[in-house]
Amino acid sequence: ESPTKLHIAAVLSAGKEAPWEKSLIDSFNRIIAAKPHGLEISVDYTENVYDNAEEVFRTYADTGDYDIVFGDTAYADAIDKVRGDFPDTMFVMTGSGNRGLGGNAYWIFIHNHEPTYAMGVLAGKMTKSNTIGVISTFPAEDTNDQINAFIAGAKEANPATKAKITFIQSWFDPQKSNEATTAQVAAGADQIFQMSGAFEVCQQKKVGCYGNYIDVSSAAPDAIVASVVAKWDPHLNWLIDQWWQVKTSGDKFNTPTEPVWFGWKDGAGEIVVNKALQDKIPADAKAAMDKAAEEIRSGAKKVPLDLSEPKAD
Amino acid sequence: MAITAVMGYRIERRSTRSPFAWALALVLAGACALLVCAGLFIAAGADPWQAFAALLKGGLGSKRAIAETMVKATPLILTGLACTIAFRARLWNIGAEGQVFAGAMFAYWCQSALGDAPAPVQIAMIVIGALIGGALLGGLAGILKARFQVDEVISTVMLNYIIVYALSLLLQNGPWTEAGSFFEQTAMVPDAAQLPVILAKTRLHLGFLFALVAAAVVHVMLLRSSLGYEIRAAGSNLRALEFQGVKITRLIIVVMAISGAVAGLAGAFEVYGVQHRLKSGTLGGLGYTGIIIAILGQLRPIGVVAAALVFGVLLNGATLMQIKSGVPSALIYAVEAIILMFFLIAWAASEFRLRRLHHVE
Amino acid sequence: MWSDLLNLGIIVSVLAATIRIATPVLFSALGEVTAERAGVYNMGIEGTMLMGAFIGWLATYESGSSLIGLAAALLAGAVMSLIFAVMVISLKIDQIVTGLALNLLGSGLSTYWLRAAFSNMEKVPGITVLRTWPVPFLSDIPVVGPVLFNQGALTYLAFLLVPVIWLFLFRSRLGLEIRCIGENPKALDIKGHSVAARQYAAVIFGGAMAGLGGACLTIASTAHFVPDMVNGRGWLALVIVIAGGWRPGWILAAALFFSFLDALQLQIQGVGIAIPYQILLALPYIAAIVALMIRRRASRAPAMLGVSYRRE
Amino acid sequence: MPVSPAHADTATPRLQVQRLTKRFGALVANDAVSLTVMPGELHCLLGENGAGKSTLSSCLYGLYRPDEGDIHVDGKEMRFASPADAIAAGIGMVHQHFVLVPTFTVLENIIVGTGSGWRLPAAEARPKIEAICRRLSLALDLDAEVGDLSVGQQQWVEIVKALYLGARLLILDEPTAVLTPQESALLFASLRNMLADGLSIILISHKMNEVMQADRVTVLRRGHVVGSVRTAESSRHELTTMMVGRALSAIEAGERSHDGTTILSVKNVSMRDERGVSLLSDVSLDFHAGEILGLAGIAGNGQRELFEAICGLRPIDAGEIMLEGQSLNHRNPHEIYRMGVGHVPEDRFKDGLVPDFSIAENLVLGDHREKPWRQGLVLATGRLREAADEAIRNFSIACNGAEAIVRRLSGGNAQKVILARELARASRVLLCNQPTRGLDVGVIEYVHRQILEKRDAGAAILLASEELEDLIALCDRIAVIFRGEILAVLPGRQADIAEIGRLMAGGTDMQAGDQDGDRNGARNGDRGMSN
Ligand SMILES: Nc1ncnc2c1ncn2[C@@H]1O[C@H](COP(=O)(O)OP(=O)(O)OP(=O)(O)O)[C@@H](O)[C@H]1O
Ligand SMILES: Nc1ncnc2c1ncn2[C@@H]1O[C@H](COP(=O)(O)OP(=O)(O)OP(=O)(O)O)[C@@H](O)[C@H]1O
Ligand SMILES: [Mg+2]
Ligand SMILES: [Mg+2]
Repeated sequence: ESPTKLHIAAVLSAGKEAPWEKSLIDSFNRIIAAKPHGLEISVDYTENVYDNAEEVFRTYADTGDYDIVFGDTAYADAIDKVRGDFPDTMFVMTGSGNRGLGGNAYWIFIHNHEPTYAMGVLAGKMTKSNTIGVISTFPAEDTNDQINAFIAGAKEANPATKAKITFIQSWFDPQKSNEATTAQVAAGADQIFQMSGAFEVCQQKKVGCYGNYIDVSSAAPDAIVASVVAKWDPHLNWLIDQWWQVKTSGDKFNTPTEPVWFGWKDGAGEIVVNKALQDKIPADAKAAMDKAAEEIRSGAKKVPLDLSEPKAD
Repeated sequence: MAITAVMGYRIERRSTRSPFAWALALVLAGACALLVCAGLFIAAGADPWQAFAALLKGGLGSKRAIAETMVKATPLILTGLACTIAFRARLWNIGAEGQVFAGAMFAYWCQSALGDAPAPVQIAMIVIGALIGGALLGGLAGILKARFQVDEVISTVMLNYIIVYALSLLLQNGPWTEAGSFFEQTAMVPDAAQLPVILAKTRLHLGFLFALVAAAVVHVMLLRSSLGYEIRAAGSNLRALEFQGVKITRLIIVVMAISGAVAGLAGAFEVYGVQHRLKSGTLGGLGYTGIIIAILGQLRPIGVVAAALVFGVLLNGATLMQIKSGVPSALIYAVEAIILMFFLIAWAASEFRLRRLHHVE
Repeated sequence: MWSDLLNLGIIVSVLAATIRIATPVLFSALGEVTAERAGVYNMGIEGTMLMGAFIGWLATYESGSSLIGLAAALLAGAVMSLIFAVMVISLKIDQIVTGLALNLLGSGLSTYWLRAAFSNMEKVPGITVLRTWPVPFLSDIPVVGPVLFNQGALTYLAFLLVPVIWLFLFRSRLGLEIRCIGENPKALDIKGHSVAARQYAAVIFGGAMAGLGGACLTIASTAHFVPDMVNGRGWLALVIVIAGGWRPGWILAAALFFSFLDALQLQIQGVGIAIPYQILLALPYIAAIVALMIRRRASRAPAMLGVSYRRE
Repeated sequence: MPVSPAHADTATPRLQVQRLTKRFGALVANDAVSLTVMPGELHCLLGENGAGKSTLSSCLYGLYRPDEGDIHVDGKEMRFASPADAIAAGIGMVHQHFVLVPTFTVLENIIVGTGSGWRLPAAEARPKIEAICRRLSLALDLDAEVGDLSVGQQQWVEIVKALYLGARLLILDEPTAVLTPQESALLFASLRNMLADGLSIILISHKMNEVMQADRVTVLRRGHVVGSVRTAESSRHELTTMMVGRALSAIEAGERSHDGTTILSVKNVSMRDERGVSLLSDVSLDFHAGEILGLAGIAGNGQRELFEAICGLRPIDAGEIMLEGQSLNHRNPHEIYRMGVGHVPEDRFKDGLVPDFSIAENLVLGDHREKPWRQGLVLATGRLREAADEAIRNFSIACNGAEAIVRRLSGGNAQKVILARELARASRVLLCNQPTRGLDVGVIEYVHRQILEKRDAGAAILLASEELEDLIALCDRIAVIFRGEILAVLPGRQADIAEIGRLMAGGTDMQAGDQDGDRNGARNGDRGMSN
């Protein structure tokens, strides 16, 4: 008989308020509402899991109540040590810092470089100083891909564009992030991709800013041009399909060792333009972005996945 | 302090601390800490009984839970000992935090240079590397204090930040970065270099035994050896020691280096016993918690082991508590602070007593 | 690339950022120097700032008023340091240990509270950040205007506090008594004045200032509170007090120096100069150690700093 | 000559204490003490160490609250909750140890804690203080930093401080312990002026010549009042017997066993501090076997530096120190002690002892790495304890066993622990810097006997003391040190106190207001900080 219920334990690396986690939670909520395979899905979250990941995974698996233990960051080491003891549980890890384990350890990747590229096109068109900026926390594959794509998009739209990049080297320092923004503005940047999540300077200086993971328009309504939103829906659907397939066929979990990721055309991502500023965006800029978006989604344009550490001009 | 008399009683400082008063104060402090924590649980909308039960079950509920508690206690025993050694000499080494990193880094450097050596050689190298790494960073703070009169509290805190950036430099697109990765971590260490598990089906590794041995060694060193004699003397009256021709600058550097070396072990054991690779971020907090452990352990190695095990239960139980009752595990850090504060208050309060006045106005 | 740094606009930006970055540490350092002049070494500044940042943010959010937020931050800092004061002044518990416990308490409590209070919310709410207050006319002066007179109200307050604290410590009756306690508390005690009362006042004032310093990081800077966002600024305030030789004017200079390094490293990255930024980020900490090596600590420290006073 | 107040016995007493009792735990520091002080009276409190004199003063000054008993000031019953109440009642106190802020000016030290409002009360205070100084014929520079003043000057600051607060009863706790005989004499002259103004003074002193200048002496023993007598109707001998509870025999130094061999020689030694100020200049001294060489000088004139130079604790800039033909230059203190040198340092708790260690542990301080105290890698605790038990017996140290923590010992017993350790080392040379400071006559007698025994055993001894009478009684020769220079070496037994005193002041007569009478006084500032 087919399962009717699906219990998921979601292990979050940060607090629920972090944009990354928020995008995941939003996706889970949509999936719960959509009831794939008619499943009654429930998700229990636990926050701030980092160095005690192994015990968290084991504790969840040990209760026997959860079908999927879902981790949203680099949990390969932890999962590797736990998965053998729980062959009937699906484990999930996400993004960079992992390695393919196969079996019941599923690896998904959120690559948002495609919409970011299109957003870069918008920024390239919008910049008057021919200088764009990116402010991020730490360099890593899943931020590098976006930074590189943003810069590439901007350069495609405006080959004269120069890029500034600042890593603030902290997950939690809004003041520093704001000061980095100020510094880039002083250095001439007028379109800034704000990946470390502080928008006060954007708002005060009315600098065009771009958000990541979630729609940040409300944080600086006068300054945010657009945000790329991470959509985990295709990944979650794929995982649930896999789980369903295993549970209904009686097979063993057997995932490839390569990470699985979905592109824009599959719905893994979105650009949200700030409604408050919509009218101020020049039509040609909007058109260039829409055109790039269309080409990417249709497959006519391939955005290379560049994971190398981005370099400033 | 003004002595106040209330209803014919007066609070007075006693000349010696009575064990009874100390025990009583400790029990009261424990009760107060529990009450405050229960208040915090309730504030978070959780049932305190359920939360406490989950905490205990997670920390002590099964063989695996107990082993895991010991795993958690291992680095804390070592950082607690590190702080004990320094604090006994009244050197406020706040740098166990950074020395943990230095030990792990130096051990990694030494071990990765070895290649395919047999396991005992690898493990010996890890221990030696960790000791040297921690000693170098601790000794540096010692030199800054002894030769340049830089307050060790401040210098060690600054070095804690600096060493973390140094690790980041090595890990981020640096020589130690795992090939093909941009994540701040090294590759997995080889199996031969991993500390063997000493209890099947758990993560309890050899490092725990090493930590217990370290506690015994530090105990003997402090109480019986000439160096321990000098450390204790320095903690009581540095000048008298200086008057006897003991080289104080050398003593400060040696004590800081030894303290750092022991903290360094904690870092290497975490990397080679638990994490199995060196990454930035997962070693944080061990050193700062070590300070609390040292104080709770009354600067005695046996006390340190006991305090570390108690904290092991807390840290380990917090996982289940968070899962079961939804109490954010961040609470544990507040709980640690609250326990420490009530403990300190109990210690201070047991020096006082209520005395009936002979002469009541 | 390096020459980009010499562009006037960039220089102004670095200098203005220096002043902004200095604001929170300056508040904390001025508070701390008052406590240290009274012989109390409050090492719990980091945790106190964190509670100030959090409570200030929470109160601003709940009340919608930054002023109430600031008052709450002052109060939070005062309460934290009251706990500290009871432990070290009345119970005579070691100041360093108590300070460390306070840091841990601030960090744990603010994170826990944040999580507990907003765990069921869709999104952690933001607050409206205080705007800058350009001083009329003065802010129009080239270079000097944008650097000095186009700042937030809290920044003006912090800088104003420098001469005020100096006047208090060196030109007022109570200031003399506070300094006397730091040097030899018995000299005041035998004149029949309560040493403890003055130490309490100094420590609580110091804590309130640290709370305000923390609040600068939220109320005047960012819409959200994030765990552990003080990120070492409390420790830096302690270094600044030492590097400044326990004198307000020099403390201002030291605060500006460290903030300048920070602003500079952000700007170096901002103009796109490629040096490993870990080195740049470590620079203020390295500079702190070097500064302390040059200014030998023992020289001007209050003689009884960190020693609990007992009459016997 | 005692000054008799004209109106004694008739007026209301300035101070009347009745059956005052103060306990510290089980210890009764003051047991039903009664005391009466008249206006204009100089009243001396005499007693052994620990007899309860300082405790009584602290009760009178509101620092301690008596457990029982009454205090009347000018006929009114008083309850002092804090020194503020005592000050308001007109009681002033100069503490046994300086309570000054060395980094403050004289003026700041005097005005701190006075006045009201926000402003510093400096302007109003200055003329008042100047008036007090004039009355005492005192030239105090109000704007000088107290840390730069000589110890004597600092003592005056303390007195002016008390008078500025309006004291009518002044309690002086061992005020002359740090003064030269000339300074003491000046102080007493001023005290007489104050007495004539109607001020009452309670003087605590161990020095019998000062005690004899009082109108009345109250003797305390173990917290009890043994008696209260008029000095005019008593004698030194009677008073010491009352104080100690038995008659003391005068020390007979006896014939020295000096055979003339030089054991230690200090040749042309000079030393400067970090700022280049000379601390010792061209000091040359020979120390002979079986001889006690006295060192007289005002505190802070280089005595400490000389001791530390010999022990290798401070590097010398020029000259040479030889011990039986071996140069001590560039040797560390530990090596020097191992060569048979014992050193009783000036500040016993700061320099000589580890307060949290047991007696046993303190007895091996410095030798803890040597045989026989070390067994392999660890300390030989058994042997340590045996040695300690023996020392406790030999030196009659009052304590509860070898494991007793030194912090809890009284000053005298703590000194015995140091003596036990250093005498054992001092096979050749014994250096004693102020070994009897602050000790009572009973213990002093004991310490002196030990030193003499060591002399008779053939050691060379350097003894620095502020008690010139003791130096004269004990020493074979007396060297006088002034500003780091040896001004003269006089034969011991025949030395003239006045002559030594004159030399101690640099060969000229000291004025009370002489600012630079002691340039080295700055380094004595640390005494002012003791709590
Ligand atoms: N704070 C205290 N706590 C406990 N006991 C004390 C305290 N102060 C003094 N005592 C005890 O009270 C007794 C009296 O001490 P006090 O200092 O009054 O003696 P003293 O006569 O002034 O001696 P000295 O000549 O050394 O100054 C001593 O035996 C000492 O043991
Ligand atoms: N704070 C204190 N707490 C407990 N006991 C104390 C304290 N201070 C002093 N004492 C006790 O006071 C006694 C004597 O102290 P103090 O230093 O006044 O000695 P003293 O009067 O100089 O004695 P001595 O005659 O040996 O020189 C010691 O036995 C010590 O136990
Ligand atoms: Mg005494
Ligand atoms: Mg006394």
